[in-house]
Amino acid sequence: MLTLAHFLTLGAILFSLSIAGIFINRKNIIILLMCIELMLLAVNMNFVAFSRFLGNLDGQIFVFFILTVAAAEAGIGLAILVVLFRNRQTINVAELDDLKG
Amino acid sequence: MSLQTTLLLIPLLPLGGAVLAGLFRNQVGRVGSHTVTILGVGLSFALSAWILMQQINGTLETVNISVYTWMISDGIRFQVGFLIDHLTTLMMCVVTFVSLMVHIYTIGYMRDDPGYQRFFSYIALFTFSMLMLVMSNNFMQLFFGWEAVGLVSYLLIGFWFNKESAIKANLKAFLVNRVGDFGFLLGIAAVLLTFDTLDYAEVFAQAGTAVDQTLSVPGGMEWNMLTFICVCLFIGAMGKSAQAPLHVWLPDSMEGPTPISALIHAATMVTAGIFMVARMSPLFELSDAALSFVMLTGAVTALSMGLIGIVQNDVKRVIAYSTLSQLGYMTVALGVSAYSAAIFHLMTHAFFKALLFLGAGSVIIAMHHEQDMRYMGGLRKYMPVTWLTAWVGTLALVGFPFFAGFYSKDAIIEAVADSHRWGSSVAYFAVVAGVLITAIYSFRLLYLTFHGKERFEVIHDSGDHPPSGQLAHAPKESPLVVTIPLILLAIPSVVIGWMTIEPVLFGGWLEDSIFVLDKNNVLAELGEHFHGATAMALHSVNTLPFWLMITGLALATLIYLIRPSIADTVRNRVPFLYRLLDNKYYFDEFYQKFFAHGSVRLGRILWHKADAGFIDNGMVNGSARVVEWVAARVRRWQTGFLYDYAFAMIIGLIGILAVWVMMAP
Amino acid sequence: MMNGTMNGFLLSILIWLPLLGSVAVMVAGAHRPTMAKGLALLISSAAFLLGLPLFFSFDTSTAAMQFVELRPWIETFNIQYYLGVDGFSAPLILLTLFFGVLVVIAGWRSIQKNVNQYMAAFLVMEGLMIGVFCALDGLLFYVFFEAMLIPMFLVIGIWGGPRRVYATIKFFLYTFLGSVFMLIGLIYLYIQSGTWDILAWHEMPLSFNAQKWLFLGFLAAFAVKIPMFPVHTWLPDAHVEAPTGGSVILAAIMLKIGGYGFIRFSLPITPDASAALDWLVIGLSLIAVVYIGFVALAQQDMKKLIAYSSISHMGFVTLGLFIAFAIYRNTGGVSGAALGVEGAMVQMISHGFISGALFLTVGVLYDRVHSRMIKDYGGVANTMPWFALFAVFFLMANSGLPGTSGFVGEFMVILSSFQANFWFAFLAALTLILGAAYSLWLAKRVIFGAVTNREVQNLQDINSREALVLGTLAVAILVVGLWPQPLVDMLQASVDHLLQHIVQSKVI
Amino acid sequence: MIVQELIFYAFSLVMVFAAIAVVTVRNPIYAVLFLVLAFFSAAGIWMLLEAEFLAIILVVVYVGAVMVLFLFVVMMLDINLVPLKEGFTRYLPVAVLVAVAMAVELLMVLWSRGRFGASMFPVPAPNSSDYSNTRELGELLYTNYLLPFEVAGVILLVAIIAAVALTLRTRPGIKTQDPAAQVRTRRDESVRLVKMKSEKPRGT
Repeated sequence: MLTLAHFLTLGAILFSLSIAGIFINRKNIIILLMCIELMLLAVNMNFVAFSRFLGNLDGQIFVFFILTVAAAEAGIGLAILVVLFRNRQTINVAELDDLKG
Repeated sequence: MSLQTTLLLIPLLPLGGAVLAGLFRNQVGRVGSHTVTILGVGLSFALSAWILMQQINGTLETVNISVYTWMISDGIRFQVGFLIDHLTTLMMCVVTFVSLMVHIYTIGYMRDDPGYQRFFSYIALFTFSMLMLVMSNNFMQLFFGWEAVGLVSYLLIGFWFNKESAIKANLKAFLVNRVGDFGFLLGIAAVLLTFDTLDYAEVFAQAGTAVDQTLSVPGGMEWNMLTFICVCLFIGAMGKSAQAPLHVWLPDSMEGPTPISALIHAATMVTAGIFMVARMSPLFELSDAALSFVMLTGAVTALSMGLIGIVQNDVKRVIAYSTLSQLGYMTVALGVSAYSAAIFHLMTHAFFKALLFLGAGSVIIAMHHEQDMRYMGGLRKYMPVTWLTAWVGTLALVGFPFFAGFYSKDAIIEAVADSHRWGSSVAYFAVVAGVLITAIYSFRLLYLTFHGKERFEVIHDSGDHPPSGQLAHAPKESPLVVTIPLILLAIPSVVIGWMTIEPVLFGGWLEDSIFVLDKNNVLAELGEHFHGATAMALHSVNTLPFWLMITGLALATLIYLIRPSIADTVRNRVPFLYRLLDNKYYFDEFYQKFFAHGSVRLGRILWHKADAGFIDNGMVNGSARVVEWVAARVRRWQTGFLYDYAFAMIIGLIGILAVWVMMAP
Repeated sequence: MMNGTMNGFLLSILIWLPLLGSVAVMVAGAHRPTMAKGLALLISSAAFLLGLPLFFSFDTSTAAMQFVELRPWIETFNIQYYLGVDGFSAPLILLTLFFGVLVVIAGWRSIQKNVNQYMAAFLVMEGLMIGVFCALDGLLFYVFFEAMLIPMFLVIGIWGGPRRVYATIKFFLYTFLGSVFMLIGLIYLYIQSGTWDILAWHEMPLSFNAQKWLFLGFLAAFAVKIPMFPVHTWLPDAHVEAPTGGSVILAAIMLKIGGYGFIRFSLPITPDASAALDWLVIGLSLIAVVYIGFVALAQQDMKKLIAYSSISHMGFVTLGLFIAFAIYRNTGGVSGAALGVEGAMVQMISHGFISGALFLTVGVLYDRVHSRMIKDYGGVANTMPWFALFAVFFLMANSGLPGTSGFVGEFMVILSSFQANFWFAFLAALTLILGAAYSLWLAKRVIFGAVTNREVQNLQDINSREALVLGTLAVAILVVGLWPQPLVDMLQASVDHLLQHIVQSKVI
Repeated sequence: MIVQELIFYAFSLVMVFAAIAVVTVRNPIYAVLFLVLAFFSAAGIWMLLEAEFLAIILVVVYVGAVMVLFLFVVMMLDINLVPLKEGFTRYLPVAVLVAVAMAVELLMVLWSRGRFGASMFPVPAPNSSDYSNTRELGELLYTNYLLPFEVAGVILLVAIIAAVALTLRTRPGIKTQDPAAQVRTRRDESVRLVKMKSEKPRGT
């Protein structure tokens, strides 16, 4: 029987994997962005599961908004990436340290 | 004209003159400035004399009125008022008379000075301040006058403000006076604490009730309140009347123009302390300890300052040290409860010392502002009037029978002899030895200036500032505006003692102002042996002071007139003593090093070490540096790399989650 | 009655006229300096004249607030627009109005850069300072108190000397550090009482512990402002770098806000803590008087010297305010304490005149020679006799000469402190010597002596505008010195009320 | 029931595999494609959860738009992949450690005391056949969440403008139209009135 815990576990595993991804691909900003998408997917998974098990649609509404914001974020993030690449000819995070204190 | 208006006019007339001559100096001009001030002071003198006449006639009782309420705070009235009794009137007449003489004299003395109007403005302002001081009926106004005369003295000593020595001297004078005022103010505060009022009459009325009061000073001390008050007030007097060890400003104040040396630093302002103690006699009488302190201070001053006078070469400084010594005499008289004798000496001294100073000023004009006696001598034939009046002043100063100084000084010596106060034998020795010393320095001054060889040469050179010992023109007698005041002052210097000793000392003239306990009343004892002024003078040839004076005269004649080499021999025999006196017991050096430089150095140390060093650099910039130091380390964490921030966030997340897992039930 | 309706808005007018006027000066005076100056003079003079009823219609018989205005402001937090004056604030407001006019005249020539902004900044400052003195709502007070820093910050930072940035940051951080502690205290009081009404706080009982922390919070704010040892070091730097007008306002008015704060907050709200910690304030005051006196002696910069002398003189204010507790403890009564509190207030007013005058005096020299160092002067009296007259007079007043206002406050405080403890009076009276020493030594080195250099040789004596400013101040100093009764009358009722209030314990 | 479980596990396995591939593959294009696979499987699982609308949206919007955007960008940029993969093996242990720690903690929360077990959250009954997830969602969205919905629209608008503004560049030397300048043009800039003598008609 599929309980809520199953879905949550799936979300947790997805989340942990994306964290691992952030660590492994620390230099490649595109993969980093993808990892963030994965993370959001994990979160969405939880929202949908809760919505289903609590019989409350508000959770799905939230997923809807998250998708919206994630889309906007991806759009702007990629735009920034393009500008960045245009200016620096690289997307290597190791070369981007303008915020260094 | 009501009495109150009259009394108000007496101080306000000179003030009006001062304002006119000072603030409207260009409008009134030179002649206008001396006209308005002389008019003001002259009228003031006339009114004072009128009041004195009324008092002599017995038509005027003691007046105690309040004319203006300055402030009422906390139920205490601070006001301006007049207490006019015989003591006040005496002082008023002395002040206005000497001031008038000095005003007239100044016309001649300051003739060529560019600050002519300013000078008249200052001396008129001084007259106002001094009158407010002596006419006061309460402590606050006394302090007002006290400080105001100090201010004018400061301005006048530094009158020639281009002279470095003058502005050094006026700063010193003001600061030393402030040391005295410091005690004075504490004394006033103690009076207020004890009596809840600053009015003389009320304070004196309650004085008896305060005999057993004590002031508990945190630190475990219990002081007798009255002794404390009296000592504090007397410290003020020590500053103003230049008693050792606060005497150092007076000789230096001779940097000012000579007329003010006569007016302020001989006749009037410096005697304010004496006047004040006499005025406070109802308080001082109740404290034997304070009176002993007063007496011993006076004795030390009288003797030690006279000794310095012997070795000075500057004609004005000799007179200044003589003033110090005479002020010491007055203080001794106060200390033995012979207040009337002190006031009497104050009065005679005002006349003859003003005379001497103005005489010295006359000499200085003649010598083209040369003040060193080593380049004078033989001036007798050039300036006979000055010479004669100087002789009169000197005889009065040394206490030659029948002259004014004789009566007052002899009375003091006798009073000390009769006193039973603790330490009076020391004081007696000091005042008696002082007679010899006074005679020596006084005749030395006279001989070196007017007698003997001329130690200057006339070179008829038109150069501006010939070296010492050379004069562009031969000395000549001063103009009438100078000599007339000399003559007018010479008259009272001769006769005032003979005329007034009986009423002032023994006739109870000052009884309404001065309070003496029976057990202290040495003057009453003297009075029993008093058989008239003439008899007193005749009798004096049997006494020690007279012969000491004669000895002094003889010694001075021998050393400075007949065999000048003796002086050098003596000097070479006891060089250390000479150096000690020549350096005025090293008081100046000590104060300069210890207080003046010391406090500046202390200030510098506090500023650099405590203020700039500890607070600013340590605390203020220190806290900034700590922040900076921490930030310098913390900023390393801000690598600017995205993955480091991500890492930090994830670690944080794991941490928070871990805490949650552990804490969760 | 016409007057009555007018009085109902008087305080608001006094606050907002300069504040709004500054906008007019800013706009109308852009690139037209004469217009800016004229307009600023007009506004400040108008404010001064409008403020005169504060003196003439002031009811000296009551300690209650007068000219009260009360309107809701932020109702959610019960914050009110609550204005009113009593005997403590009215003289200070008059002082502020007086100096509002003077600084405009004083800056007439010496400011060349951005005149309209300079004048506007001073008008803003004037309005805000008046606001501080008449605010009776805790938050309103705080808003004015903090906002006041901004124009001063700008004045020093823009028109100041070479190290102005350092000075402004120091000034700002110091005062801000102090006032945040006060803000915490104010919020605590609001939470406890549910109101921001300062007068209600006066009556509110508080535990001793709460009082203690509140007292320390207020102390942090006001001790910095006044300033007391050891948080005084911002003042010399700020003064040295500030333009003349800034120094004048800083010394004449801003420091008084610290003293006023003690009277309005510390003493009545936390009387028990004030009584328990009076040794701290008295000790620091006496240190200020003596220690700062010595430090002033060693200064080589005229403005620094006057700044240190200000600190020393403000020591008398705090001493006079807190001596009441020592008297009450020693004697069980408050006889003599009113003398101290009134003395402190008189000292504040008088110090306003004198320090303002001294800074203006230095400004006169600085405008001509562009140096503040003592060694660059000497013998100024030769070339500027009228200036010398004023300068010596002000320095004499600074050293507490009777007949000038400088004497009155010091005299009262010394008399009062003697009632409490001999040593307090002893140390306080040392200022008689120290004050004279540093003031007159300054006079000796700058004013007197022979002319030392060409700069001094070429000095021009003061013109009629400067003579007007200095002369007005000289008259003010003389009037307070010779006729202090009206000022004391204004204070009397409020002081008595305060003293009765603070000797009653508020501990619950 | 067992069918559902089978479907769940199948999608889950695919999804986890795809996620691992996303973070480990060398070529970003493969990573994007694996991400698409992960999204597809997620959509499948959401179907299981009866969130049909969202499952479709995920496929249409995410896979159809966002992921394509990713693909575009990756392809558009001439990326040197060598330095980007530096330290892959070096950080692998740390990554595994952190991920495992995270996972363990999360699972501890999830599985302890049956917090999210069947007892606490009973499995809901399937919805009836005439139930429309889309309709229900729509009703909620246009009533209770109308304002946030509008805000979301604005956010998207801002994102569009921002993306355009960021990437827009004017290259020199390229002829472009300036509509503003065109609109601003006034008569006297383009028309010149010339005074000239009237031509005399040729004489006849």
